[in-house]
Amino acid sequence: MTPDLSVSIGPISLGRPTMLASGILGISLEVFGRIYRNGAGAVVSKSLSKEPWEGYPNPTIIGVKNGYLNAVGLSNPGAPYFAKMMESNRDVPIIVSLVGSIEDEFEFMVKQFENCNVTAYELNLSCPHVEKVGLEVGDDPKLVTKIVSRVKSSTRAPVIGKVGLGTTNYLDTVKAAIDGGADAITAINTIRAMGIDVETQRPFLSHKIGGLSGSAIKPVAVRCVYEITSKYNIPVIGCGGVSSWEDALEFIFAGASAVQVGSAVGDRWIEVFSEINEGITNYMNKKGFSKISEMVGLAKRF
Amino acid sequence: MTPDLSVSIGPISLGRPTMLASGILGISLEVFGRIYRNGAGAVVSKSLSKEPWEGYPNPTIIGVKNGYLNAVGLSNPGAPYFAKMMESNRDVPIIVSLVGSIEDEFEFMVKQFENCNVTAYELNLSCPHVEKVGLEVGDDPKLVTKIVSRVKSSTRAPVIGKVGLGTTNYLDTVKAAIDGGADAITAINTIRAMGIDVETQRPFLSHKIGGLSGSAIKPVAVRCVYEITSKYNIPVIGCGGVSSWEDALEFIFAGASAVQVGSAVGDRWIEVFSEINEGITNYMNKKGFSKISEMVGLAKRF
Amino acid sequence: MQNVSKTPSIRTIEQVIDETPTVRTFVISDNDLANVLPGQFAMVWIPGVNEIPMSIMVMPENGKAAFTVRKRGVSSSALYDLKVGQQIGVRGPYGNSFDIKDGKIALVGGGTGLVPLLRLAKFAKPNNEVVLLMGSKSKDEVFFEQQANQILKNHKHQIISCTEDGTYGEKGFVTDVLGKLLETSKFDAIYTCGPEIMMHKIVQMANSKGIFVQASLERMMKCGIGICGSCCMDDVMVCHDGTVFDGGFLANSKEFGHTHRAKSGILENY
Amino acid sequence: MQNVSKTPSIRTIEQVIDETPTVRTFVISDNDLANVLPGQFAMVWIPGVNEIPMSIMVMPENGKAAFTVRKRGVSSSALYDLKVGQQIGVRGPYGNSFDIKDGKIALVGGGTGLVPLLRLAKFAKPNNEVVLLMGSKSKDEVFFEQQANQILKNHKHQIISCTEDGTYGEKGFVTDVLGKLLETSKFDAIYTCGPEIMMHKIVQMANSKGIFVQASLERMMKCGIGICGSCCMDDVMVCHDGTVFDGGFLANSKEFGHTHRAKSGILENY
Ligand SMILES: Cc1cc2nc3c(=O)[nH]c(=O)nc-3n(C[C@H](O)[C@H](O)[C@H](O)COP(=O)(O)OP(=O)(O)OC[C@H]3O[C@@H](n4cnc5c(N)ncnc54)[C@H](O)[C@@H]3O)c2cc1C
Ligand SMILES: Cc1cc2nc3c(=O)[nH]c(=O)nc-3n(C[C@H](O)[C@H](O)[C@H](O)COP(=O)(O)OP(=O)(O)OC[C@H]3O[C@@H](n4cnc5c(N)ncnc54)[C@H](O)[C@@H]3O)c2cc1C
Ligand SMILES: Cc1cc2nc3c(=O)[nH]c(=O)nc-3n(C[C@H](O)[C@H](O)[C@H](O)COP(=O)(O)O)c2cc1C
Ligand SMILES: Cc1cc2nc3c(=O)[nH]c(=O)nc-3n(C[C@H](O)[C@H](O)[C@H](O)COP(=O)(O)O)c2cc1C
Ligand code: FES
Ligand code: FES
Repeated sequence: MTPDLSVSIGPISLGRPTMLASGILGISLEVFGRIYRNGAGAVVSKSLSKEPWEGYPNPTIIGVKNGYLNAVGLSNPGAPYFAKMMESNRDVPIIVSLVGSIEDEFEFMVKQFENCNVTAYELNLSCPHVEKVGLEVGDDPKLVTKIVSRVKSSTRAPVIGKVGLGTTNYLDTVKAAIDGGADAITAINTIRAMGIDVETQRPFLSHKIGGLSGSAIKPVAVRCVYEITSKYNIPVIGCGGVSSWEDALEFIFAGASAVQVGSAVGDRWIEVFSEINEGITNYMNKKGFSKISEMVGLAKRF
Repeated sequence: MTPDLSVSIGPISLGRPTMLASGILGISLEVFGRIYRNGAGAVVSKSLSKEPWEGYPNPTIIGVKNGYLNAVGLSNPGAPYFAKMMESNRDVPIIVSLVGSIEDEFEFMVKQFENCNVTAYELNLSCPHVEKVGLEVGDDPKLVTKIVSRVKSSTRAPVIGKVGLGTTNYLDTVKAAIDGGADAITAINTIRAMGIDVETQRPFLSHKIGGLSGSAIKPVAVRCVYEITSKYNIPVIGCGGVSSWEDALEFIFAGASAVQVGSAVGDRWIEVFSEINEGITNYMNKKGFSKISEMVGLAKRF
Repeated sequence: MQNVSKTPSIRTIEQVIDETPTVRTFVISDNDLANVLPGQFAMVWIPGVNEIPMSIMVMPENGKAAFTVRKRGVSSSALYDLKVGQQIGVRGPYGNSFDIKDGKIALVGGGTGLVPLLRLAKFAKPNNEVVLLMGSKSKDEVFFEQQANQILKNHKHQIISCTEDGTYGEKGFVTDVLGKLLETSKFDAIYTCGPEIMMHKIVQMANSKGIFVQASLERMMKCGIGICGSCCMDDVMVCHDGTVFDGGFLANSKEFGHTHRAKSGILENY
Repeated sequence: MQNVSKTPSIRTIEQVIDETPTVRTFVISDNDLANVLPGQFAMVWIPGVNEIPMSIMVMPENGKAAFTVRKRGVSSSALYDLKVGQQIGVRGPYGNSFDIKDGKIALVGGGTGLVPLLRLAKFAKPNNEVVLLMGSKSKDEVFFEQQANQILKNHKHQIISCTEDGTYGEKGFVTDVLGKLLETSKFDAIYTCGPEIMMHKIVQMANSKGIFVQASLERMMKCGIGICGSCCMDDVMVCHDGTVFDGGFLANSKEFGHTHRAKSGILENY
């Protein structure tokens, strides 16, 4: 019997345990379709704001030894534009990522998607390189609760809070999101970081400080998934440095119900999704697991 | 003219800008001498506690893709034992690292070193894998101020606070250390992290959660040095992923007055110190710098 | 295997060549970029200004690479204004490359679009007969003629300059001149790089005659390596799946020749 | 170049061999560990228990490696009690190796200290005449005699078992037997691994006669790769600078034969 790769993340049901992470290639329906057909269980859009944003000048993304640094500045076409585009979506499970600074903005954005089939909303509470939104929101647990509960009351779609390492205890942010009614948590976003070119003595990124992603942050992300799921009873989507089926399983054993893949797309291209699915299938066959859920949190036995 | 590699970190003067980081090989005077003669400007001892500690069972240190995970559990022979050994030290600049949970413990430990030549004390406010000391201390700014000021009033030696990413804003910990009278800051310690073996589904480390070090954390550490020196007027020692002269300079351009080298000793061995010194010397020759201090914080021009 | 760098490396500008009153070539030393395939590009960092995608110009000397820039907006002007001894950052090479067919081939370019075409000429097979069509507005905008002759000196070749005002070479658009050529000669393949409207016409012409055709496209690029999505067109990333696409794919594209994305990702008309 | 792994890889125990009532050999498949140099070791993870340093036993089959364990404290007993099919983690190989001289060489070992010596025998040069001295308490603690004969079958060799109680082979300590041998024969080099007091004596004997000597040492190990300092002895890390040291170095050591460090790092007397 071939193992069943479908997963439930609270109220969210997906056919496969891997998703495209927010901000990665996430701009057109055609691309979403291609990634879905290549094995992703869902795709998360770029984080959308109320108005379109141009983002920062280049360099916005550069490679470092073990990953990438980026300060894209949340460039995005705006929620209204994106929602319009999404109306013609037929079959791709799309998780809409939203970013903003007060609950009214989020409500406004959610309303744009009334005619769309939204698999879930992911609220970006953790972008490390844009002021007033992102981490500054995540670092304010009261605001997080307000935003999540406003979004919850504006839509029937499930709501995911995406957290990262900010200046408060991220576990308090998780708690605040749970208090607001969040259905799941994505952990983690990029970690605030910087690189300086030695020859010119100049920060690489135009924004100077950006976010570190890729395999460098994997052990930190695995720890966060383990901590959240040990402390709270909420499904978690693992994100940060997943680039192989072993990485995906490491997150699942730590307690993740599913994983997101970001930077690895830049190293392994879109095939990374089917490669991960295949590796997980082989592992399940070898070990005699029939469903992903049987593996979630297995590291906690020890 | 050969460039001058000596540095001043507030009241601390060292002949060279590289130090051995705490917890790395730091156990015997003979080893300290060897590392000093191989080019380190100073060596930092393992973090010492009031009583000897055995630490955690193995595995306590394992390699990951871009660095190491460790949860040694601060095994150390205790401050009294170490102080006795240190009395015979003649020429090696030794920075004594201390760890504890209340100010009385620190005072007790400092008193042990009355007959020793202590270059400085480094207070470990940031060990991510031992409860009640380390990060739990660093996360309590009031306690940090108390500890630092007690140590300051117990000795004439300079006092360094070592910070890391905990559950509060590490910049508040820095502020608290400054308020207590700290002469310098070391940033950063390892970052709380974990690795799980996929075959057995078991956390690698016996303590499960440990600290991530090595090149993986370098961009995060560089960011912290940049942020601290941008916000506060205190000398900073950069630590985290330094393994080449380029890495050392990256920290210096970010604002570090000197750097510490830890994990790279495991990859490049003790020669890493002379390699870094040589690379910095060549760079200074090429670019026409005569002193390290001319390069500190140059990335801030941009 | 190619060395592909994802972190900018600093290079010093060793030579600046004025090609036309608005086009300059900047020469650097870079062993990896010197030998890229035709169609590949680099991300060029002008410190303090921007980082923009640039095709890599072929140089006669070993180990040398160059960028040929037309002064347009802020970033290209900043690059254009750099002097010998100043520094830029480069990372790459990125993207796919032209698929060089046997026989008689046409290279049709306008302006800096000639850069990848000259590298294609350099990679031409011994059996290729090469016709290079170079379009520009007027005489003083013509450049690379001499380099093209030099590169193609061992091939049967023809270089046709077309100026819109007729001050040099043939008068008219390259597309018109190509149209006439196609009536009289048989081509095995056509390769094009330049303004998208031009490329769109050329692809249509080739497709309608059943001639193999490839075009190298430009889109807004941030990462250059298939992460950020800013260069997306239909379901492809121009930086990673391209920049070179076949006529068949382009004929089905909803966006090619019509729309491209602004920095925010919003589709804009050409 | 050797593949050196710093992360544990899981291996399944394929075979368990009882060597004596307190010593067992555990066979695994591992291409990298199968071919390590004599003196090198691995860190062996007994999941849920501990991770301890272990010399790597040579196996006749290609691609097989083994650990030969004496049941002592908690961790060695946990390893000793494992069954075929159970899993351990391994990382390595770490450390330096013996420097094999030409001519007549003596290998002097006690207990599991024989493990690196048998690998040394396997690496013996064609011109080596090998005398292997194997020490144990009594007859039922003797093991590896057959393996040693097999490994040395193409060399001029002699295997001498010594038991403290005289129930097998020569009666007495290996050191005494070696002493007698040194009076009658000339050796070009002596290699030893076993209890430190034994090695200390052997090094003294060799040094006093001017014979090249090397010993493979044990110390408390955590990282195994020269990071944590727990294995330090004088100014060296036994895991990284050793485990094999020359007689000259050891003669000057303040710690060799006298003290070793506990888990906390405190020096303890042997
Ligand atoms: C693969 C590729 C190869 C190229 N090769 C060359 C070349 O060899 N020579 C040359 O002169 N130009 C080349 N270009 C175009 C170049 O990258 C710039 O787009 C152009 O120089 C305009 O820059 P600007 O300073 O005038 O732009 P701005 O004034 O900043 O903006 C004007 C317009 O330029 C375009 N642009 C700006 N930044 C980017 C960017 N990061 N990526 C793509 N488009 C951008 C946008 O359409 C923008 O609206 C290439 C582009 C691509 C995608
Ligand atoms: C390089 C090297 C190679 C070795 N090869 C072998 C071998 O082939 N066969 C074999 O049986 N034994 C070998 N040992 C010894 C082995 O690692 C253990 O020390 C021994 O098995 C005792 O384990 P235990 O469970 O009895 O220890 P415990 O009961 O836990 O402690 C008893 C004592 O064992 C020693 N010990 C415990 N843990 C370690 C550790 N991590 N590193 C070093 N010493 C430790 C300490 O002295 C400790 O006080 C080797 C040791 C080293 C350093
Ligand atoms: C170029 C880039 C853009 C990103 N944009 C967003 C974004 O818009 N919203 C968001 O929540 N996360 C964003 N992220 C973070 C990723 O979704 C992900 O959390 C992070 O990269 C860690 O995963 P990875 O290591 O697999 O890349 C971005 C990451 C990168 C590299
Ligand atoms: C095995 C190990 C033990 C450590 N022990 C200590 C310690 O006792 N006290 C301390 O302040 N930091 C300790 N650290 C942290 C290092 O001093 C350093 O801050 C960290 O490893 C980052 O630097 P690196 O990337 O150069 O290793 C330890 C690190 C490692 C890897
Ligand atoms: S430029 Fe980022 S995906 Fe193409
Ligand atoms: S065991 Fe860690 S340094 Fe040797």
